[in-house]
Amino acid sequence: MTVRLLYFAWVREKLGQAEETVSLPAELTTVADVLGWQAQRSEIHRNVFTSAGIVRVAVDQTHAQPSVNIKHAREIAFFPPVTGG
Amino acid sequence: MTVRLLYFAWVREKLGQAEETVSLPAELTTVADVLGWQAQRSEIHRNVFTSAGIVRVAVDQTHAQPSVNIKHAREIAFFPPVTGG
Amino acid sequence: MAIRVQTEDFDIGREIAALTAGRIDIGAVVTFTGLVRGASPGKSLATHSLATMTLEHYPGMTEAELERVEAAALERWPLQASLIVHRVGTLAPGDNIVLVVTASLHRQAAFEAAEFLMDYLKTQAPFWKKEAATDGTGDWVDARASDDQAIARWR
Amino acid sequence: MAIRVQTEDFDIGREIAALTAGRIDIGAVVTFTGLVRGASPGKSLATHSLATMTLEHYPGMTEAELERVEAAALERWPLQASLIVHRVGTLAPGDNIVLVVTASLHRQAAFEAAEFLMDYLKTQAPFWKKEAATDGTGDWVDARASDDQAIARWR
Repeated sequence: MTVRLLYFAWVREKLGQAEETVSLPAELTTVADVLGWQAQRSEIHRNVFTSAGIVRVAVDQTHAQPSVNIKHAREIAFFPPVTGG
Repeated sequence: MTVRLLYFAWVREKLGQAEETVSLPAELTTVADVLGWQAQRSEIHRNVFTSAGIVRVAVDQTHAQPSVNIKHAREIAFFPPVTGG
Repeated sequence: MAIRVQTEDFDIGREIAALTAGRIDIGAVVTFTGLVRGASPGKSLATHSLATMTLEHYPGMTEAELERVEAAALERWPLQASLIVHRVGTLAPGDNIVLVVTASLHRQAAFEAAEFLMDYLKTQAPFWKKEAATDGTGDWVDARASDDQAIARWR
Repeated sequence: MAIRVQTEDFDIGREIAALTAGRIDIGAVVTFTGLVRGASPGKSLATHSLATMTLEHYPGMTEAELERVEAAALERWPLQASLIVHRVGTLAPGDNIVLVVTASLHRQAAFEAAEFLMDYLKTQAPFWKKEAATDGTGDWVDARASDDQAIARWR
């Protein structure tokens, strides 16, 4: 499955990239699975994605809890808690 | 005791006057006393001032309950519940 | 902190700019504007169109009361600035009646103080509204029980 | 009902005028404006002066989220009009960040809807603030627990 991954704020800065297009392993089915997959990609990824639950996820531009299915996602975004307003 | 009496909104319209200067009888000591005195001045006054508790009073530009002393008042105002804002 | 009673209209953008100009200690500004509606509460425009609304007040007491209201707000919330402007005279539907502005570090204080100022103003400040309908009828507006309920929550 | 994300400043008076022009069915307009403060929350200006604040957002999701927030407010309150404007890019102390405007028949709905929109915006809309201090330091602003508490009251 090919999907666009987006990164914002300090997640973007620490990873050194704003977006990438990847083929996710077929066995990943939920947001929690994708977070686990991210955490094992590199030392930097481990630091960013195991900041115990701090990184938030949006699937196709909608806030997504860990249990949300990502099988048909076209765009998955990773970011810290929002601080606008 | 000489005091200035002011009337606003429908109290003013029904009495047909905006203000008057009067000598209040010496035995009047509270706002309640003055309301009672007003009510017996004429048939129109009775109608206005016995509208059971609807007419509000300010003594020297401060909202005043019936028990407030008026012995040293210079200005007593009579008006309906306020409707600004 | 300022209060004004005037016949002229007010410019909300200009009032906010005057309160915040050159300041970097304000994080939140809340404004409330009250306007003349084209029909009385609970009446439809079709059957009871408003022609004008005339606001009478008690000069002297009005200013004293608004200053008391503003002082009471300052005792409860850390406001950087506040403003109350109330119009008097004859107004038409769509016209501005009242403006309240509050400025604080954070939004909760600014929101609460603005609501408090309006609730107090509605029940304490000596203003009275008289409506004239397009059919020639007209009368003084009655005080609303909901305003007395609103003020009770701050006690 | 409108939402906008922009780098330019906004003119509060003009925005209100655009919402209310020609209408006689609006009795109450509430605005909230958020501004950049000269110091971080909890830090004094003397020791930690802010040079700039940069706002990043998630184009596409921001608009979608603000539209969801506005629709949620409309479900709860009878609003005649509403507007959300949020700036992005690099701002200086004293600059406007966000504007929320709500218009209704009565003040309670306008006040509550404005507070609701701000509480949702603070916790749901994908914006992130990065501060740069005058001493060269700087970091991303942390989310505030008080914002999560504020949003909880609407559930």
